[in-house]
Amino acid sequence: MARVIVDVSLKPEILDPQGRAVQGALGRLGLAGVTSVRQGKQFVIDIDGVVDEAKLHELAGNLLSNPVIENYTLRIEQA
Amino acid sequence: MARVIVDVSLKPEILDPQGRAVQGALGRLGLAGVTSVRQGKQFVIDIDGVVDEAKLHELAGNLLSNPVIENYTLRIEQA
Amino acid sequence: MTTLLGARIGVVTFPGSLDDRDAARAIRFAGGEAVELWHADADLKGVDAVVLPGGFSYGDYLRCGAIARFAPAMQTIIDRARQGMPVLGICNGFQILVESHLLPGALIRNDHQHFVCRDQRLRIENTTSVWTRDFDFGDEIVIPLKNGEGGYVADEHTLDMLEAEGRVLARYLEVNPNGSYRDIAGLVNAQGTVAGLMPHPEHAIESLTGPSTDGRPFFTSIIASLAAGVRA
Amino acid sequence: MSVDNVTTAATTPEHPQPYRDLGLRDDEYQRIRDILSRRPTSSELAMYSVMWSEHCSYKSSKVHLRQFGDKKPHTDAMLVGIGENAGVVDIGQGWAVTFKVESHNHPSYVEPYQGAATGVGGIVRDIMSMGARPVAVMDPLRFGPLDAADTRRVLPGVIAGVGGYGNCLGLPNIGGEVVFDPSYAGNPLVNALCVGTMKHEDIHLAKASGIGNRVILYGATTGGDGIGGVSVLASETFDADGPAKRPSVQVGDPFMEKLLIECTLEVLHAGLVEGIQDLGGAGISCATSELASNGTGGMHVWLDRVPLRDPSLSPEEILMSESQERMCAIVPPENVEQFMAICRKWDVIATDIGVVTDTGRLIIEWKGETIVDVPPRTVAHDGPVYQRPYHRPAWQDALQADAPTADRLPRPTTAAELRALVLRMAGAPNLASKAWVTDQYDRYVMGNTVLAQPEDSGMVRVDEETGLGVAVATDCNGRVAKLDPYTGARFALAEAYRNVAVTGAKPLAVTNCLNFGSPEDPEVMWQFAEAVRGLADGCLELGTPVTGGNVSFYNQTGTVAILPTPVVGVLGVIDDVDRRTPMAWGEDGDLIYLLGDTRDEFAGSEWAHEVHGHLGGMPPAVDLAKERVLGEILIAGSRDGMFNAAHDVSDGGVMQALVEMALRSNVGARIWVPDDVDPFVFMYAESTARAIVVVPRDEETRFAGMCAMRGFTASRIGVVDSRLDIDAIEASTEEASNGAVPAQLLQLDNVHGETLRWTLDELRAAHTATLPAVLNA
Ligand SMILES: Nc1ncnc2c1ncn2[C@@H]1O[C@H](COP(=O)(O)OP(=O)(O)O)[C@@H](O)[C@H]1O
Ligand SMILES: [Mg+2]
Repeated sequence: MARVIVDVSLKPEILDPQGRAVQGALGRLGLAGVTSVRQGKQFVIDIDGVVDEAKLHELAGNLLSNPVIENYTLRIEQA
Repeated sequence: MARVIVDVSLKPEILDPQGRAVQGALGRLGLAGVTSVRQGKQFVIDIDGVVDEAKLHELAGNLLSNPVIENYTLRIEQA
Repeated sequence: MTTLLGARIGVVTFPGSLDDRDAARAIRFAGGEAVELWHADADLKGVDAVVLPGGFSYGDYLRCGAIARFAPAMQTIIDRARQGMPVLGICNGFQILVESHLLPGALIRNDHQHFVCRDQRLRIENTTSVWTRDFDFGDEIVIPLKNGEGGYVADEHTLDMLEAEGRVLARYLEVNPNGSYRDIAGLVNAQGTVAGLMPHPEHAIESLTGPSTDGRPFFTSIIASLAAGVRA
Repeated sequence: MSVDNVTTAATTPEHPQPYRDLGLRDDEYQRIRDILSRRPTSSELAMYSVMWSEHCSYKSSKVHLRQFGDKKPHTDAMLVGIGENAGVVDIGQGWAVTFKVESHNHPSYVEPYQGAATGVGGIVRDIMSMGARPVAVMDPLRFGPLDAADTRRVLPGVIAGVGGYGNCLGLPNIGGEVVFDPSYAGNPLVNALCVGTMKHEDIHLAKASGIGNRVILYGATTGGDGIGGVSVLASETFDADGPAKRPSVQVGDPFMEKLLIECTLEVLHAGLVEGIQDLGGAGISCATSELASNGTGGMHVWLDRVPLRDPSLSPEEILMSESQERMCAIVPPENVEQFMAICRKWDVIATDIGVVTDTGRLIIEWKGETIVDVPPRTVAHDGPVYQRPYHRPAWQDALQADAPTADRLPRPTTAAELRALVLRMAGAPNLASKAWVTDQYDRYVMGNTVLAQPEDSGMVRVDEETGLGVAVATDCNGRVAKLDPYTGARFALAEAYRNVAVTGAKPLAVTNCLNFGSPEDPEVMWQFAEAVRGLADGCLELGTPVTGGNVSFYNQTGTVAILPTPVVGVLGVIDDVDRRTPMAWGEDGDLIYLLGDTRDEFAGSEWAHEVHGHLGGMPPAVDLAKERVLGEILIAGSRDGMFNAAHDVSDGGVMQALVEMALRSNVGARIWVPDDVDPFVFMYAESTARAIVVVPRDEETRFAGMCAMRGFTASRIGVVDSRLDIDAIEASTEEASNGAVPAQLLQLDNVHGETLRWTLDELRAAHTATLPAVLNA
């Protein structure tokens, strides 16, 4: 069994309205000094058997993330 | 400057329709052996000045996540 | 149309509220006085009850209702609701109520992943709350439903408790449009005063613009309840 | 680090500039130099290049679009004509409406969700900038074949984007189109329409007048969105490596747009604003040059005051950024404080970036240096104008000769074949229920939606006191337009006009979105010229002026252009929305009439397309005088209470119209095929100027008289009947105790001597299964 974690984040130059809304709320609720908030997604994928790493990268870059506006990082934790 | 990363995930007993949809898609697109996919959120927060860790935990546990259905983990990376 | 003077019902506008005008219209249709409340004002202008309308408060960017819960108006509403002031949360308003922990459980993304807008059949299963006393138990109604994150979830224990205490206000019939556990479309607190409803009764008060006029009793109920002395 | 300023430009005439990379031709670049009597600065070059682009300057279409003005019908309804952000139409009682449709085709192909979402956002701001409150949106869409892999990528994203933005904004979606055709496979069409309402006194125009008035930019901060070619400029000005190539994907923030709507309406109603303009394509370049050019004539802007999301942006990039959710207002100095307070209330960032002057020049400063000094008209209005060559395609004759006659395209001949065909057509992608799409759109928000999908037009109540309302429909059959673009444009106009009239509203005005291939292809240019001529002639005949529109060129895959697709939107007014005619028939015994004449016309029809994949022949005749009379009958009948229901007959002919009405009402009907017409032709021909109306028995005489007086054919073809089948009746009495509803039937008599029956359940199954089967897979 392997656990694969894919973090997907918006490219830095792309507008992140969600992050902005969170930043506003954090400030209003008393957290000082916040200069930026970016909100991303995290996929935790459990796989039985051999892990096809090439396939994983292909899907992370096309299905789990949208290459036009997002970047991803992928790490495999053998369990 | 500190960078705070908050990962928010659904509690295991809560249904994750998005994760399930992704699991289906991964299978159809040829990734074998996927036994589970859970989709969570990741917040990347940049903070200038002193980091109020207690406040951070309070907000991570109440604003960034909903304790009824979600768990969070928080880590601080000094930059 | 009944005209019961003196029922002042507030409708809160958050940044991103959309159905506030409709909620106010529905209150007026039922004979009440709709009072505009602004999210940034902690003062509730002396209203007797509050409707939290549908929409996308703060863009619903974090979780629906998560940011609105912390608005100054909500701080007062949460306190007053605990003391018995009637509150109805419709759609986004329901989400705000669960985020405020005035109602148990949570609302998550629809199981089919899409926003859905449909004329939804419901069964009314609680007619003792201040918001539903003008219904008969088991009434079947059709009112609009429109949400992207309307899947009601709670742990088994909570669900059993809601059922046992008769706190399920309405249940989906024919189609479960969003994957809600036990087809729950709405619920109410133990006192019968704070209610949350995913579908939109305020869009079903005129046959001209809605699929029915089945939404009216929600608003006549609260006015009757207030007249009967349910005030915080 | 220094920027390219006016002084440098004057002293370095030989400095090479990458104008070609920015899409400017040699002669265009030379013209800029002539206008300025020097080379442009890089910022000026950025402004001219984007404002002189096809998209902003209409350089290929201008000479044709003039016809909309030249052939304008006389009408008192037009308060603001073509040329403004959107035209404004008087609908009486002191109310005015504005409406416009725009394309976002190419961005939606690259990033379907954001492309479609920002398409909606853009048209909504256009409407806002007239001073109107947006009250409804519509979305005419076209995709490749339903089952094509790319359609399955693009379509769900587009729908989610249209819905995600419109729903969050709180605008009901009241209609649109979903059309499938192979020609759109590599180039889907995403058009978006918005309707806004206002009192006459609230009309605002985009002009910067009043010397000393402030120029205030408000809304979202500026980032690198939508910047394509300009990064070339930036990299030239900066160090050799230059900044990273900027993304050209624009991301929408509907929440910000909602705040912008409320904030804008509040400042307008408080009377704080002299002129107002949205920032769409070409961003600040467009807003400043257009405002200045329409107003007193001069403006001074401090560009470094613009709040940035990305601090590394160069001035050229800021000028061209297409970041969404921004507006620009001209505010008298004494009002600025109040203006700012309202913006703060709505959490909208507002920045004073400039002042109106009388210099006749648009001057832009960047950190103390003058980087732009131009006559604003030359940027905004005096762009190049082309007389693109055009000619009738060589293949046009052969296409028109390839008629779908019975001997060349086999037709169903037996009753059994016709029975099966009805089920097939009910589920054909272009005719099937679009509920998979429209169920993702909020049609109820605002509480004024009187008609929405699947009705013929969307209708919203404008005034709650009086019941005044407007109806809007959009249509286009691109196949017909390919067979003959002149007729095709009139065909689209006729259909949209009819769809409005069917609901009881009186058509008043027209908008359009002209989607075509490359204007550099003379055959495409001919299609365009013909379509414009047809639409202008048609609008003159129908008395409905064109109030605005949009041209989208370069819709093609490789060198193959899409079907010429002139989408036409018609807006009508109804004095009391209570009188609207819906499409669901109701009462047992009501009479079903077909208005108009049916001819053997199948060229461009849905049947030829669905069953034979055939396109050829001369399109169905369009007789606008007849459409006008039909419209009068539909409107008068609605006003006088003669109709319980009505539905226009278009794609899929009479049979499909009947199926849609029966499914909408859930009640059966008995129809008979008139003796003098072939059953197949009766069922599926697509002759124009026809509609089905449902008349209560006690109105029959009055109705027949009205049609006779106007010399219009009205044939009684059926009756509403919920108790058709004896077996069904018996079954239902048994089941009555269980509350079971008797099966409803649609029955068609006199089909080659036989009677055909369908249960509404089987029709519904066929009609609703198609989209989910593919899109939920
Ligand atoms: N993309 C869309 N968005 C909203 N409504 C749509 C869309 N596509 C189709 N509809 C609605 O579905 C109904 C049927 O569409 P269509 O068959 O194209 O109508 P018509 O033939 O009368 O033009 C209409 O009410 C239309 O407005
Ligand atoms: Mg129609």
